[in-house]
Amino acid sequence: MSLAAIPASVGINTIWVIVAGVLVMFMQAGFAFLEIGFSRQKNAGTVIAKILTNFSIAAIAYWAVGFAFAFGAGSLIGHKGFFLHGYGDPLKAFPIMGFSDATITSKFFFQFVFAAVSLAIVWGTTLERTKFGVYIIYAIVFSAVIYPIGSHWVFGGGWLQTKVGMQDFAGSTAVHLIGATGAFAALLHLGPRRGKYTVEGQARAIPGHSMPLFGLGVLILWLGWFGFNPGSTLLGTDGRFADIVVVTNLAAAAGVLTALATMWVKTKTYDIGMAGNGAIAALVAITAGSGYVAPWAGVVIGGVAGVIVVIGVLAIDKRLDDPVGALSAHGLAGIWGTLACGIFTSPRLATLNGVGHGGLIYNGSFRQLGDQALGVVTVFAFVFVLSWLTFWAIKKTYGMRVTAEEEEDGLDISEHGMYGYPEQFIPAPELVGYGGGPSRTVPPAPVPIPEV
Amino acid sequence: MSLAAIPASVGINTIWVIVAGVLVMFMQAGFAFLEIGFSRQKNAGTVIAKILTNFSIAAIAYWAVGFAFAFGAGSLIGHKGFFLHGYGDPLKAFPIMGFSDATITSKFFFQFVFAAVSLAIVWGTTLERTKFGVYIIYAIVFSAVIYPIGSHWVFGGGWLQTKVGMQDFAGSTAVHLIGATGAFAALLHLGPRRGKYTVEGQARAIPGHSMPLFGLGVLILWLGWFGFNPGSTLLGTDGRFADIVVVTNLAAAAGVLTALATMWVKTKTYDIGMAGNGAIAALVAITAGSGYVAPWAGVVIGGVAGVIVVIGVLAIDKRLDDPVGALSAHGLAGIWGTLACGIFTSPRLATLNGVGHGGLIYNGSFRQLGDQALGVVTVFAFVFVLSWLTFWAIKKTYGMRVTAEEEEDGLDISEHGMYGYPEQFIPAPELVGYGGGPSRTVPPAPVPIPEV
Amino acid sequence: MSLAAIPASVGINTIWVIVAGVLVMFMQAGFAFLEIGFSRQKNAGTVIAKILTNFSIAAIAYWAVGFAFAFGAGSLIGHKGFFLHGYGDPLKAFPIMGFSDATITSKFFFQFVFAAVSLAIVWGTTLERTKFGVYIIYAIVFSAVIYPIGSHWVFGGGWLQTKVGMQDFAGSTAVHLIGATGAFAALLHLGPRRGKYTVEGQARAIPGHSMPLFGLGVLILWLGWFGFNPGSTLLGTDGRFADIVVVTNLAAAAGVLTALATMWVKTKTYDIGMAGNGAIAALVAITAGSGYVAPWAGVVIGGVAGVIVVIGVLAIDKRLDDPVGALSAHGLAGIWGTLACGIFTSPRLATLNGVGHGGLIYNGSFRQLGDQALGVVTVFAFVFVLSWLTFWAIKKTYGMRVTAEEEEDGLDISEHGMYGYPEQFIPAPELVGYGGGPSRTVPPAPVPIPEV
Amino acid sequence: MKMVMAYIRHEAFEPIRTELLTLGFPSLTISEVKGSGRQKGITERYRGAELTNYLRPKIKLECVVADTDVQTIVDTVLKHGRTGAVGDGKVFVLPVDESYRVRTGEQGEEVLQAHPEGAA
Amino acid sequence: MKMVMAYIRHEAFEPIRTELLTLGFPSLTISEVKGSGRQKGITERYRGAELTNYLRPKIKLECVVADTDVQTIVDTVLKHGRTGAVGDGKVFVLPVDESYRVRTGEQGEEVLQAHPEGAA
Amino acid sequence: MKMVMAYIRHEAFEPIRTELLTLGFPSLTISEVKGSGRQKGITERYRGAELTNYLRPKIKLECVVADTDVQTIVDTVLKHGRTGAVGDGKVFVLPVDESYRVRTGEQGEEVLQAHPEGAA
Ligand SMILES: Nc1ncnc2c1ncn2[C@@H]1O[C@H](COP(=O)(O)OP(=O)(O)O)[C@@H](O)[C@H]1O
Ligand SMILES: Nc1ncnc2c1ncn2[C@@H]1O[C@H](COP(=O)(O)OP(=O)(O)O)[C@@H](O)[C@H]1O
Ligand SMILES: Nc1ncnc2c1ncn2[C@@H]1O[C@H](COP(=O)(O)OP(=O)(O)O)[C@@H](O)[C@H]1O
Repeated sequence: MSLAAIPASVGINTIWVIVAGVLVMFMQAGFAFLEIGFSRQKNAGTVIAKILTNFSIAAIAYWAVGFAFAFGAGSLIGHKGFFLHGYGDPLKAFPIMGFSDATITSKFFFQFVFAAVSLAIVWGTTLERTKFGVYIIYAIVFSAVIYPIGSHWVFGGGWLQTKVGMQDFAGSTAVHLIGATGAFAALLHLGPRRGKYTVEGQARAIPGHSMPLFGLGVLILWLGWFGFNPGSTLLGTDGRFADIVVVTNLAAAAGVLTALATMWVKTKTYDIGMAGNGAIAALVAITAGSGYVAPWAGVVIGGVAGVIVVIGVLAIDKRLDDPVGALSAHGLAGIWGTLACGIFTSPRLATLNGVGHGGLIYNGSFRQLGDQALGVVTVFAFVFVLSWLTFWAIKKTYGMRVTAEEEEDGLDISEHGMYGYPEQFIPAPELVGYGGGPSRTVPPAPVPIPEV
Repeated sequence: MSLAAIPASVGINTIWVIVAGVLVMFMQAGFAFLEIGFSRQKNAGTVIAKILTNFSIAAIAYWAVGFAFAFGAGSLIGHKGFFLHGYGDPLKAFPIMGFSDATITSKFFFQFVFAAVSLAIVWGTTLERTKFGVYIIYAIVFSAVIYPIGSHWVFGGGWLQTKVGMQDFAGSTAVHLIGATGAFAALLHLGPRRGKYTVEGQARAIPGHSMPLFGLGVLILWLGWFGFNPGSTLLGTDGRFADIVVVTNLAAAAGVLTALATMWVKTKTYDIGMAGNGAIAALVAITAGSGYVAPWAGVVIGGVAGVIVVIGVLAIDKRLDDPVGALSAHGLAGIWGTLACGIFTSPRLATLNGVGHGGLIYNGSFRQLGDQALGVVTVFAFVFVLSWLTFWAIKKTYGMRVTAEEEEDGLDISEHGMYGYPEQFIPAPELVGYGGGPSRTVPPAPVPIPEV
Repeated sequence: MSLAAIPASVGINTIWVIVAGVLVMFMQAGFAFLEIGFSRQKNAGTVIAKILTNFSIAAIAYWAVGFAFAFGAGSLIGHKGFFLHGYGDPLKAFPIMGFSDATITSKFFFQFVFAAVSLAIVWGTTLERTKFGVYIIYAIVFSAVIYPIGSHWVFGGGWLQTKVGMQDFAGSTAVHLIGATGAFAALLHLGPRRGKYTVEGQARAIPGHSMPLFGLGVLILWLGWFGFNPGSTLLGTDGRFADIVVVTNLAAAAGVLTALATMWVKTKTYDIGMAGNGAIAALVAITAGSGYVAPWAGVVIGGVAGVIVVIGVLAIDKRLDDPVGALSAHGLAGIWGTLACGIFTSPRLATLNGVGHGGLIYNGSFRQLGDQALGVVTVFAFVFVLSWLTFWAIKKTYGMRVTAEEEEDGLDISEHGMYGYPEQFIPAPELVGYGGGPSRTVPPAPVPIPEV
Repeated sequence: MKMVMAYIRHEAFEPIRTELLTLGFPSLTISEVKGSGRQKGITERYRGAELTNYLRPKIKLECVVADTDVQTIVDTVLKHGRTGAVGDGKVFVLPVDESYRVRTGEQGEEVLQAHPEGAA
Repeated sequence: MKMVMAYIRHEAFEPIRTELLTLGFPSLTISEVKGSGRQKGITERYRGAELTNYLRPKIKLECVVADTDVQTIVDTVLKHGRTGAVGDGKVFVLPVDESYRVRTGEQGEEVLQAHPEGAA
Repeated sequence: MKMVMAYIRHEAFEPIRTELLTLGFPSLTISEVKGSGRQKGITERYRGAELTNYLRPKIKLECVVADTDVQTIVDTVLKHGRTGAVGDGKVFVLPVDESYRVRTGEQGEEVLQAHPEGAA
């Protein structure tokens, strides 16, 4: 085919969408290290196996059916593009993304990494006690059915977006709340880690083993968000995505500072974990509004999210064992961020995006706020019911959690056959591979060299 | 707005500037892990809190006033675009960047991450003994006033750039020397870590706890520099940024090899930390010249920087406790790199950039070298005085360093209430959350499931 | 020069090539952490020094001569563009890349990072016992001669590509097999680590010290592959690279799942390391076909690679000590991936790329398969002989491995003078820098402030 | 004076420490040890090869008391250390000739255990 | 009853443990210690400054047995612990007054070492 | 023969080791332990929940010497171990029946401490 025939916009838009998608893909490492940092040494390795497995399952399932359900034409559910195949004209087959001439494969990749992010969020509540198979089974259901349908309604061209006019630019609800809702359902069936609550029901601290690795996770997530929100424009040509980069970053910054301050007021210490949670919560909150609000509003939305996540984590911890604070950082903040559009959306951007109307402070009307609330409630209910039932079925058949003894030994050794940090657990003299006498300490002779 | 109306260059340039800016943003993780690797276990977590807090403060302060001071029109100080608001035509409001049609938000983001890098450099000398509040207070002053004014002079359209013709393509002086100067001022007020010097004044080794994490930091910084220098073109359309990528990489490579060799000559070992410092120093040094010199000159500049950093670290360590070698890697190397333009700048590139003249070896004139020296001296003096006074005020009021006991326990526990690596400090039996009898080791019952 | 004169395609293509190249550059961190995770604590730091040194040597050597040998015009060996200098019209000087108008510096950088990847692969078999100098010496020979010539034949415009019509889109053979062959030659001269095999010749487990850091490496490599394969188009304008992103990701996902399943069948555990090896092997395998095969074929190729790597690692481990499984993940998988083109290449894409023909399943002909096999055999033979002789010479003169005692103490302390994790080795009381009496525990006085 | 030296499970320590404290024995020292006994080992798998550990982690508790207090300490340990499963550990009593308090240089039995307020 | 307390090299432990097991002494405890003696220290270099460690890692082995078995244990340790190079370590024998098995509360010599099947 | 067993602060060790070395006692062993005594514990905060540690890190020093040398060792420890603050630790003296040097198999008092040159 002659390159000349292709307008420059195809290259420009496809590059931007792929770059953004690659940044979002890397968020898998962010979630992995956030969870690893918040896990104990004996449960650090399993997170790697989980992330790799879940990301892979999502890749296959979303390619096979998920994408078609999520972005194929249709109001309740899409039904074009299974296996990314035989969809005819992509601009018609996936109408909601028709405004961008980025190649369909780039759009598919971008939407797939979103699905993978949502799935990764689910497991934040389940650390250190879950049977590995649970991840496998639910991952299939989630990335093939639950997420595609839920996200289709919100930003795949479904009824909430096109009929109700719910605003969710990059997925505070469609990605983060959906993930957090699955996390909530899982937790209800799973129960807390051994030792999290005293026999009297008092919450105890089970500190994660590495704040540095937690921090690595947070910084990678922050990085990834520069693909997550700005990439959702699916357009590079107009340079508008840069505005979204700025709004996103301001919100995150505000979230860190308010979370730090709130925690300081409560405990007189500069809580490392909460600073990170503040960033994540703010990023989650601004995800919906990033394409709808002004920079100053981003600061407000992020700042409020930083307070919400601290109060949420402290309150939830009293009854529910959510090791990374996913319910607060992705759930509560996701809800706040979605509702915030109803308050702060600028009429100009609502028109530009062609979804919904300006927010409360601009036109004094609660209409958009109501639409946002409707969206939150329906999506939560839909995902919660399906997830609750899925986990219920898993619990009844395969089981949800490892035995008390396996939990005590740690998932790395009991589920994966080896510690994540072997030298922290295996007695040194048992690792040494040679006896004491000098005679036995000479290195084995090199293998004889075969003829070539 | 009709996309057709927008020239392709807007998308191309904005994408490049944002991609470069995102790479530079990730350098925060690079600085974090370089510092973490060079800290002891008991002070590893605090670095995460510091990076998140400082990056956030810089984000708000630079948005509010910093950017306007740094890039708004004006010779001594800029004064347009506070809160990135009401600046009218961006090409006129921020004239020095007017040659690029990348969106103003992309330019803002790119310049903000530079400010954040400069701030991160400041703290290299202050590890393991500084009160957390010091970071907060100085971060505000630095990112709102000190850095914006200093960088305005050098590459924001200020007098050094436009009147003197000082050459500093991406900030050997404007970013790195400014940061290192703040680091120097802080160190003078702070003093060394306990145990760094014997009572006889002999320097002792206080090894950082993780060379792998240090290496992660170095590799991330190297990665980020591919945004830092090439991004400073603010143009993607002409593809010239690729030349800068090559010069930058060659310089870094030379720096690693000369640093390694120099250290080998001195100690007969392949020093891991110095290999990394060599890379950083070379990258710092080539930052000024990356847009002005030929590839071979990049090799020379980087190679010399690798020698400078080793000699600098060994010499400084005898009297000043600079845990990561920031004074050498960012200070001395920054000065060298800036002066090097006066020697190696190719007349062709000087003309292309429209700043200053060719270097000594091309035209035998010391003029450019003199201009470079003038720039180094004024910027150092300006930043040193302001920083020294700021820290002096902090010391007199809030105090600079934690108590001897807090320092001994480590900043993680004393400032943040929890260890960065809890399992390395908390006695194992005190972490276990359940008593000995079998009766008490059954996992707590799952929380009753609420009706939905 | 007037920007208007430059077609948009130059900016678009150069941006894409540089972005891809930067992603590939970051794979150095991926290899570093994959190796670090699979090393014991006492040998973790040396990997950082090695990666920095080797990457730097490759940068200088490939710039000086490597690139000219690899991509300069010529059938057996290229000979234009030494020091990236005096090559005249780049499109003619490096004809095989003439179809893209990305700047030559961007193409050079992209090809250099490929060379660096191939070199990094070499050392997978040599962990924990190799003298540091071996890395330095071989790195020069490899990046200046061995890799450039080998890769020239396969995708630099050499005879295998232009005369035979061997298909290797991004280097399953040209990069991965070449690296793995060097690794094989090194291993034959090196022999296993002490304690790897019992005196009876039984293989023992020498667990790496950190699965989290191993996982970080895998995730970074996966990320980098989105530059590695799609970047090999050297074109951004047509958006085709996005198709390659999708094929690559599907293959990797399949590899993780089949490796996990195969290992589960064998050991009834979810092996963390093998899940990662499965991803790498699949990515290696799809590297050749990524530009030639359909998505479904990518799933097959990756899935088979996941099985191959597990069986390969388990079999090889019985006789050869390959700590990270490089021989299987890069060697066997590289061979499989190259041959797979002979089976799955779609005629349409063969024509589009202008190399070779469709695969067995499309046209029932073994011809392409034969050409692929020919390529694999010649490249392996060429690289093996040169590498074997190089290592033989090194062994005879400088020596290949450290002494038994140095190996026992670990390479960090014996080769680099300091542990990678000092606090895991140095007795705590010997790290403390101050005596017991209160009189001696006051912090040293701050250094007197010099006049400025 | 005797040193009661006990090898116990991790979970057993907290209850023991608490009761000893209330009984007026705040002073004791523990360390992490690895022990082998009747308890079965654990086998790891790594890339196909196997590795068996016959040693399991235990806590070693050392508490020096006056002869008259030995039985109290032993009984407390036995009481809380017992799960009934193999691996509960052992308690040994060793003779001690002399004791000193570093802070004061005091010598003899009175330095062994701090007074109640000392439990602060 | 005696406690055989030995400071040995890491590599020496496995052979010792194995032989003790076959001799019917499965029960023992080890811990990681650092020792100084005749063995030379090691010097580290870090960014120009030096740091010398005079302490080298050793394994401390503790095994309580009946008086009649002491010599067997000592001989086994000496046999496998010896490389002939400085740093091989030392073996000490300390008196033990009493022993208890936590699991059962049993007391006296019979609790010291598990029966052969106990070696499982 | 006696074993001097001391629980001391980290900072106290180096001065003690150095003086013992000059006094001709190069041979000793230390290990990291956690102790509780009069010294107050430390409280951590993590995501709202609290965790208190009553155990503080200490160094355990073991040095076996001839009866005649016991006082020298004890005095050296007391001298350098004292800060006067709670938490300085304790020193205990335990009887030792027998000693062996693994390297040579020698037995008895002469194996206890290396000769001066041994200090190398
Ligand atoms: N004779 C002994 N000498 C030293 N340590 C012992 C001895 N007997 C038992 N131990 C320690 O007690 C722990 C538990 O002993 P074990 O025999 O497994 O339990 P049980 O006493 O219930 O059979 C062992 O792991 C070891 O650390
Ligand atoms: N008198 C002693 N008290 C305590 N530990 C000792 C004593 N003598 C030796 N050790 C321990 O034995 C180890 C080896 O002793 P060393 O003197 O180095 O070997 P050798 O006995 O071969 O000269 C030392 O590192 C130390 O841990
Ligand atoms: N009776 C004892 N048995 C075992 N260890 C003890 C005993 N008394 C003190 N220790 C050890 O000595 C350390 C310091 O004792 P502590 O009572 O805190 O100091 P002080 O003796 O100044 O009151 C404790 O942490 C503990 O490790």
